[in-house]
Amino acid sequence: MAEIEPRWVLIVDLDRCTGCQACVVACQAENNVPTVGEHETIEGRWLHWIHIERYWEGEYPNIKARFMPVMCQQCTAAPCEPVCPVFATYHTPEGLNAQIYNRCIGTRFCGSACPYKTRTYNWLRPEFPEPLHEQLNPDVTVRSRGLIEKCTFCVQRIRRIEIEAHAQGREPVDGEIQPACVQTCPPDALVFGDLNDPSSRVSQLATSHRSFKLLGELGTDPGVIYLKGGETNV
Amino acid sequence: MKRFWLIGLFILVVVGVIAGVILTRVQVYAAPEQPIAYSHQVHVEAGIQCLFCHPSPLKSPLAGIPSVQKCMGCHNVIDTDNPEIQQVASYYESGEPIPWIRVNLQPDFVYFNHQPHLGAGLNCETCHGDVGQMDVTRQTVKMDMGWCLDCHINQSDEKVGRLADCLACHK
Amino acid sequence: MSESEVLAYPEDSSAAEFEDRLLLAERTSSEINQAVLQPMFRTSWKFWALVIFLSLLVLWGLFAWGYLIYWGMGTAGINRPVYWGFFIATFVFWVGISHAGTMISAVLRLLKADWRRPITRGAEAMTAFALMMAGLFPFIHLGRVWKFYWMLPYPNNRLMWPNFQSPLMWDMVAIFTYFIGSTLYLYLALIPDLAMARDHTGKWRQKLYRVLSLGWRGTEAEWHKLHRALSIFSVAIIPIFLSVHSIVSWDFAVTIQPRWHSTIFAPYFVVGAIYSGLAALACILVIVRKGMQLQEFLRSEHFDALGKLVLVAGMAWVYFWFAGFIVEWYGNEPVTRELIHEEVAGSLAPLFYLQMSANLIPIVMLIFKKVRTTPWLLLVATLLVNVGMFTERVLIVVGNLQRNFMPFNWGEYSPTWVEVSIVVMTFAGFALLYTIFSRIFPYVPVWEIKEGRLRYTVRRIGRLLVPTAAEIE
Amino acid sequence: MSENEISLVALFEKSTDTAKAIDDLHTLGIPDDRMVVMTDVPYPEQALGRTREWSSLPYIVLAGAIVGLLIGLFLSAITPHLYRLDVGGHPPVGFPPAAVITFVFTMMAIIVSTFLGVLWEMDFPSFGPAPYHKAVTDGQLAILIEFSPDLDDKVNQVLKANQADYIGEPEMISL
Repeated sequence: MAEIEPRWVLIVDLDRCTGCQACVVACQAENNVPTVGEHETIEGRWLHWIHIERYWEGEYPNIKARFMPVMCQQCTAAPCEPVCPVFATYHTPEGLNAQIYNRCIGTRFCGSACPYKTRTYNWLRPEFPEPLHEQLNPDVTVRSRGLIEKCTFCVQRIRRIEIEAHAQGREPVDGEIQPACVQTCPPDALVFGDLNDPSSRVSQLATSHRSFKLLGELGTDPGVIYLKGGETNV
Repeated sequence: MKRFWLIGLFILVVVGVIAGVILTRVQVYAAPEQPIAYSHQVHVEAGIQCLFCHPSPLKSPLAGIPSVQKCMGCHNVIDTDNPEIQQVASYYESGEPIPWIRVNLQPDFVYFNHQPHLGAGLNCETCHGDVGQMDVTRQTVKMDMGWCLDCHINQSDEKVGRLADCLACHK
Repeated sequence: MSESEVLAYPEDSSAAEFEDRLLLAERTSSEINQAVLQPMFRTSWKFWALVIFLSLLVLWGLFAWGYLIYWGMGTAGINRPVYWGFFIATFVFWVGISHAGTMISAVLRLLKADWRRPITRGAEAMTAFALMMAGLFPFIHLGRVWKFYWMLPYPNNRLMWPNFQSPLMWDMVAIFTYFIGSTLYLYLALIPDLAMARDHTGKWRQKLYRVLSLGWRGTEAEWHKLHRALSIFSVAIIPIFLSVHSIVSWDFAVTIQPRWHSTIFAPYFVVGAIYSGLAALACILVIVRKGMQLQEFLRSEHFDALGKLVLVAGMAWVYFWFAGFIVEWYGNEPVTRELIHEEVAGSLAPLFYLQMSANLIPIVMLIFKKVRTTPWLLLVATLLVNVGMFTERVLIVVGNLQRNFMPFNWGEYSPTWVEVSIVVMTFAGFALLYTIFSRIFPYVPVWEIKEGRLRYTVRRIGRLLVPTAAEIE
Repeated sequence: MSENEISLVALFEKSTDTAKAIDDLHTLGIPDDRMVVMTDVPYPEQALGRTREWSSLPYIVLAGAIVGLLIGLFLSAITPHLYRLDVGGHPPVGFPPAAVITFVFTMMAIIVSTFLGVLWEMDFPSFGPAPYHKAVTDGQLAILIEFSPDLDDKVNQVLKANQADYIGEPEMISL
């Protein structure tokens, strides 16, 4: 184990994001996220751990689409954590905002408290239609109805790499740990790493003049850092 | 004394709590009925190591259940008259796996990995008991969260943060 | 019948007026007993029809709850971002209703206000039953209700205790405390009346009263201790009742959701609770008085005094509402602006104007003594208040969740049949419990009325006969 | 109640008569602890000529409050330390939540201890047979007296002189 606990952060480069939704699909596959169907989606009950928010800028015909992938921001001062009556969500030593599914009793208080509204809830019994049930990830809990789920930064991948590296007597190197979304992102808009390691790629990107934090004025100190610069995404 | 009822109520509450605690502690460790009367004792006494049949705990989350082929590797020649062995052979011929009943099962929401546990110096008996003495395998400990935490929480300060963390087992 | 219906004071006679206020000066003790006991035995077919109707509503609601548990929260109308809907709004409403019971009973007992006497029992029972209904909702709205025991603090092998930083934990503890407090308070004051009922009934009733009255004989020592206990209760329950609704408001105020995150929420909720609770009490008293023919106990001066309290609470509610609103309006932050716009001119406008009119019209109505002393007018006014306060709770919970910092996540909410059935179930359940209670337990606190009678004499001051109270409590 | 003592119950209409009768009985040498007055209304203390009873209820309540305070403190401030869950560097206990929980538990204990305390004080529930008269809840004031047989005539005299409606053996009623 490292002497200093890592602080996992995800860099989202909005200037590179094309809104292709590959990360959404990768996340769905990696984390056993159920699909809810058309009707429930219209009701506002879709279960994506990442959603690509699309905002329009300007007036027709000079109109631009802006894409912003929003996942759980893994806040350091998370509004969702203290309100959970059973510690189903809490802060881990490595800066993750953990969600323990089997501890969750479904008060949905965290969902109401989250300013980013990135927490999703299993409204009905999750179903995995025919071929999908064959591809469930054994490392990730299959959630039942009535509990909150959200982005975990693919903690099962972090742990697996750590255990393997540990067995080989070394520390994980920068870039070795990749959540499913980071691994999939075609334009390399997502970068994952340890902010407490000054030489890591995320540490360098985080100091960029383009970096900002979503709703930074709320003081939640998120673990997701966005980069946004000039005019792109035409 | 008419105040008896108060004392009676108090005793009832105390007895109730104690009975509840005992009932939750008492666990029936019944061995499940297996499709084939397999004896760990016979095999261990014949000198077979755990890792011969369960090969992968050192390098993967699961220890592994031996395939029917592996059984037949020996039982092609050993004790072929035994009706139980003939049953194994019939599974082999039909190409079906033996539907063993899993004894040490963790629920879906628990992530358990053999590798770091063996890497930390534990051996099989620590958790599974002396399987070599069992004719029919059964659990020797109630593998619940309290039992896991008993070990995980009594670690050195730099380790306990990670090991007693919920995310160590629940993901 | 028609005379008592109008509840008018007999014409220009000060003597008749004080006789009215002397709390049955001409009646003997045993006549009072019978006047209270007789309505309990008179059950017409209408009563049983009501009980059956309410039971059917409750059974239907229980079915809806089972359906909700079996299929999941998705059968309700809540969604993302409106994680909380009708369930929480009704929860807040019921907790609010429960507040008037102690308000009337404890505060007025401490202040030695005599007009409280005939209505204390009805108020305390209302508190207890409203809390029972409120207490259901935290369970109803849990996604996995079968795991609710994880919120209870007890040693366990998971080595996990509940999170006492969570307002839901405070909520659970506070509501449980308030429920225990109000039930024991109700019961303690009921003991002498149960003994009275024991002495004057037979069959199963006598057996029941015998057990419940715990062997009360009315000795001096017993009275002395009962008085002592009731005054301790009255003092202790007031901070509890203030804290309960404050804590309920903190469920909302501790989040950083705009318009919820407000320092005025706690007193605003408490005042709103008193407003709706007193109105509900007045409303219930009018109905019970009609149903049980208790005209001689629940009289115009009680409704008059209660109406004044509702009026004062209503004006306080307006003040607190405005104090919260003007700051948010002036602050003009983007999300708050959107929320306010949504309320006053957006999709929530019908609800908002319903809330405002249903809360403000009764205030205007209750200014007039004629309204306060005419049962049906009072019933209209107080029912309006409750419609208004229910709508207010829906607006607070649902209205503020529909909009948030991230416009991509804005949503709409509308309840489904499951939510409506369960909400109706609690209203029917409350009415059912209250109806049955009024036929099993003396609805009018007999000993308190008799105690009140001890206090009064008539003195002549100049041309007038004036009732004078002695300090005996 | 010893065997050779007589016990009587007398019913009165008016509180003034009752008070007078009690005074007269005092002069006969019957002390307060041999008399029980039963009413259907709480009369003010000393209205019937008797001294105030000492009550330990406030102390029971105080003890209850302290126990509640300690339980509240234990749950809100001590258990998070005993069962430490590392919450990423955040403190396990915050003052405001601990204050809320402690306050509520204190109040709960006050309420419960008042209730249990008053039942304890009254020696409730006592369902066994006890001397009682049902006219009490109909507004009669009853005095229950125990005295030695040699006072029999005088006691009857005193009671009659004070307009007792009824004088007789107390009925043992299982309440």
